[in-house]
Amino acid sequence: MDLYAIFFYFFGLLTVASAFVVVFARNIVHSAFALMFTFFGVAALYVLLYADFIAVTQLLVYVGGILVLIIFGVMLTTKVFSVEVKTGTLNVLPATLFTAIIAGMLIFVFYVTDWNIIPDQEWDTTVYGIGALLVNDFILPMQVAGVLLLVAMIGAVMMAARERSKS
Amino acid sequence: MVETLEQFLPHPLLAIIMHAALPMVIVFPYVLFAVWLERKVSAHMQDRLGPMRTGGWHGWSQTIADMIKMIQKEDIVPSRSDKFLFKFAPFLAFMGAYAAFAVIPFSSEYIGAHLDVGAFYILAVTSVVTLSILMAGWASNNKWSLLGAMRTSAQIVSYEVPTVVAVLSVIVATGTLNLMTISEMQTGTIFNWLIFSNPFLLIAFVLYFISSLAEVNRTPFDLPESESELVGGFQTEYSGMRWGMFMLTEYADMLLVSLLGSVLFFGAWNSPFGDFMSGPVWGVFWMVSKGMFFIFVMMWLRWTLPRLRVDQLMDVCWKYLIPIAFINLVLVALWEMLF
Amino acid sequence: MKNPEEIYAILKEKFGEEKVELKEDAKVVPWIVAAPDSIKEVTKFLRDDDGLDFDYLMCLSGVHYPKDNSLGVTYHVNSTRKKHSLTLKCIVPEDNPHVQSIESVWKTANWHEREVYDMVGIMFDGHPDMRRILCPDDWEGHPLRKDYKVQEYYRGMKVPY
Amino acid sequence: MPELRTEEMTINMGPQHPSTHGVLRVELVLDGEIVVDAIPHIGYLHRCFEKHSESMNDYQQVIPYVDRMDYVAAMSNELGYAIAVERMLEIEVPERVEYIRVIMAELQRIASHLLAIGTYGLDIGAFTPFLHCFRDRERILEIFESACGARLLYNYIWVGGLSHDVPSNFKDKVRDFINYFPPKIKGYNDLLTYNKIFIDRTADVGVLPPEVALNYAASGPVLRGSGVDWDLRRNDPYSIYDRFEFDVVVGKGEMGTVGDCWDRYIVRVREMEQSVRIIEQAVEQMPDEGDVKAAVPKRIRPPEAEIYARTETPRGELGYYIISDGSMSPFRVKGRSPCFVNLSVLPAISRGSMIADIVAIIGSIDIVLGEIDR
Repeated sequence: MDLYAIFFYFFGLLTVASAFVVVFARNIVHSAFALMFTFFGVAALYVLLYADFIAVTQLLVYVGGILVLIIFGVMLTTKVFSVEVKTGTLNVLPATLFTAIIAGMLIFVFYVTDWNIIPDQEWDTTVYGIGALLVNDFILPMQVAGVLLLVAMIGAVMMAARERSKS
Repeated sequence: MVETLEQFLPHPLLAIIMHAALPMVIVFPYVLFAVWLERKVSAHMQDRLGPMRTGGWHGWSQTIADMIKMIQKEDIVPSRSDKFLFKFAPFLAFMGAYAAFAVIPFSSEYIGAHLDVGAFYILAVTSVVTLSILMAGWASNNKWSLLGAMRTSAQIVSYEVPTVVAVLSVIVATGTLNLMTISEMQTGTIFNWLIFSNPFLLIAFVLYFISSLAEVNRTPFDLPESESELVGGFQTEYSGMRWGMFMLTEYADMLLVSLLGSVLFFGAWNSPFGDFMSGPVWGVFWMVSKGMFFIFVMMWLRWTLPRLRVDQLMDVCWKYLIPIAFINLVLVALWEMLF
Repeated sequence: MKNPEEIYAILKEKFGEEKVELKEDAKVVPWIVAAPDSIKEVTKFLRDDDGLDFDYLMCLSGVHYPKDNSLGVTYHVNSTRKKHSLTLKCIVPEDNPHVQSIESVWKTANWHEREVYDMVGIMFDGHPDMRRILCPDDWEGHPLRKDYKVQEYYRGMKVPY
Repeated sequence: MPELRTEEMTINMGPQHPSTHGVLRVELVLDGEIVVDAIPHIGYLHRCFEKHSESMNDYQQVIPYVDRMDYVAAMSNELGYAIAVERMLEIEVPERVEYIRVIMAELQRIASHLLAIGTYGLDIGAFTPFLHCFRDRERILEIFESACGARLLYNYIWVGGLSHDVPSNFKDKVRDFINYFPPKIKGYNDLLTYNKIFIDRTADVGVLPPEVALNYAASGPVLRGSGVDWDLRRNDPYSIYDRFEFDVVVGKGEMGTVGDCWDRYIVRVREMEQSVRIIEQAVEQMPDEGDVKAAVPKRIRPPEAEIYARTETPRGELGYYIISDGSMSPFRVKGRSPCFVNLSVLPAISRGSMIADIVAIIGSIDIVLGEIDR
């Protein structure tokens, strides 16, 4: 087993195990922190796929942004000042059905897909390619996404500002 | 450099671990030195002498003694805390800080990972420190700690924006995210350094320095700890070596932003005298001295300025730094296009 | 600038002799004794009257007089503009110590009255927050009474060390 | 849009908190970082000063207890008590004693204000001014030490005089100090007072309007910071303060509103300058020779009387209400402590500010818990 395989299995295991913790932890703060390891594992898997830019973006967006937001949300909405932030199990039957359907679809896709093993080669960095594509071929979607985020941000500011002026 | 190591070591994995551990050789002694220096700098600014006894000359081994003391201390975990997260947070914090050193080019011959997205990577991976602080604050089960943790996250998340935009100005000017390439571009005399190549990069540096102060929670932005208000912020309940880990993280973070600043603006490992005193070993020297200089400036500021209030802190970021940073980014780009 | 006798003349005219009384034989400075159930009116008048203009309550102290079996509250008031000061007293019996609160006249009386309640045990009627201030809330007795005996145990701890 | 539901949070500041200047506990009700209510709880340092005094066999014996009220301005406490008892006894103290007392009291005022502005800087987050203040306070403590051997609790000013005479080089030492000190005040101003961040943190924070200040009977720098021109040294002169020329410093709202934290702070800084002026005059006028004890009987037995005597300590009006029943031990000694009264203003001026402002407000009131709890 070469180093690549060791790293792959290590990070794969980390991702899956922490994903299990996310789902099964009784304490939602624990879930949130376990999610961080899932994101890490995924980022590492991206690295192993020579997708360094995506990996770093994964870290920046999910760990630095979304996860902090989630933890903030968890801390601000529930009773913050006790460690017992417990979650119960709800809607067992619909959830099982839903998960089963998704799992079935995934397994189906695995079997149907024609997997090609690309011969090992020296991979070039992806940054320049992504950059060029973003500002040439996909300039419109990128701009639209930017405008969308701007609108969302202004909306958030408006909500916060209204809250303040009332008090 | 990994290849060189592989020749001497029985297994390639060992070589990789060795390679990854090399920045420790700089970070650990640096932290010991920096804590001592902080004491001395503060002492001399305050008409005192600081540590004078331990080890003889100007108390040089004071921090070593303190470290030994801290390791021996009883490991106190509050009974109502979340034990696992409480114990894990300091290590996660240091992991986050240390992981960022992977892409710092310490000399022309040594860089942990020759990553093409180096600058981007540093910004991404330091966000782990935010998480660990949130973790520590929440797990302590102490209201002051949680307030401190909340403040920290709000502060770091906000100040990430001007930091990123200031770094982006350099990226726009150099056209690469690879820190090694950026360093190599500044080889030659002092005038090849990026800070002198473009007047707007000078502004970018000032922005970078201010917002990085906030990123590493130093005065005047040390609200997360703010001893006089929040007792100790997120680290109130910590003691012994776990507290020491946070201390280590803080100083490692300081070194990190200082090194990044010198890579992006001050010629990285390049000697200011052109070819004189340059080379791989001198490179480490120049890199560390530039970093130490900025750390000294940080200490200087810390012992001079009072602390901002939390709303003023946000004002500084959102009303001043971010607009200036964005306008500056456009100006940097314009300058690069025109000249 | 008015001396206590002049102030007393004004007060006597306003409230009558049964409400206020002048002690002229006192050493150093004479004082005025007011009835406990009218102290609020008296102090309000002292504060609002243009000629008196007492805007500053310097001190409010509780005293135990074991000889007469009575408790007293002493008010030292001062006028920063008219530059005169006055000592005012309320005497209440030990077994029914109730005095009107003057918290609404001078806010500073709030803590002073709590302290007097804590130390001497005078109840102030109309006080918004009549709690002990220096001793713990569940302390027994009022320490500045002359016949005060320290309690043996406080929450299982021996008190007289 | 549905209403965002927020909860108020109660948090205990103290009794072990670095910025409550002792064992004060403030119960804060917070809405986020905004303070909805601040309720001070005191009494953690209650040492039964008044009860102790009543059980003393002699009026002189109360003085060490008086020292321990405001333990950073012990001289001023002693002076107030001595004056109160002397007025009851109707005795005059020698000229030289009066000068020494004034010099001591004013040096003590400088020392106390140095501590106040130093720790205030510390509260705001500036560490360096604190140690600079301590460096200069040290010089005053040295003078005290040379006079009475103690550095903090002096037991120096006695009823009818002083415990013993000052050393022969006392005048030179005081002169040295008043030459050394004024340039240092400029240093503090450069480092802290006019620092932009410091001004931002203190101006318009914890505004105490003059009417409210008077209604709460605030005194000292807290009252003067609100722009009320009231200083007992001038308005109700005791000792020999009517002989000296000095200005009463009041807050003018230079950086924000009248009565904000910055005003209370600057009053202390400028008062130090005035104290230096008083000391200068007192050293020049002070007679070199003379007795340091009045003709006081060995056992003091005042007539059956009562007195309320007040003096201006660094923190404000310190009043002693002493009742004598004609015996050797005091019948009742009440200390009207300035901090006790000044602190009661806290809830009124801290509503609507932020946590960091609470620290700034408590610091600007400059409390000493030893005096609040007695």
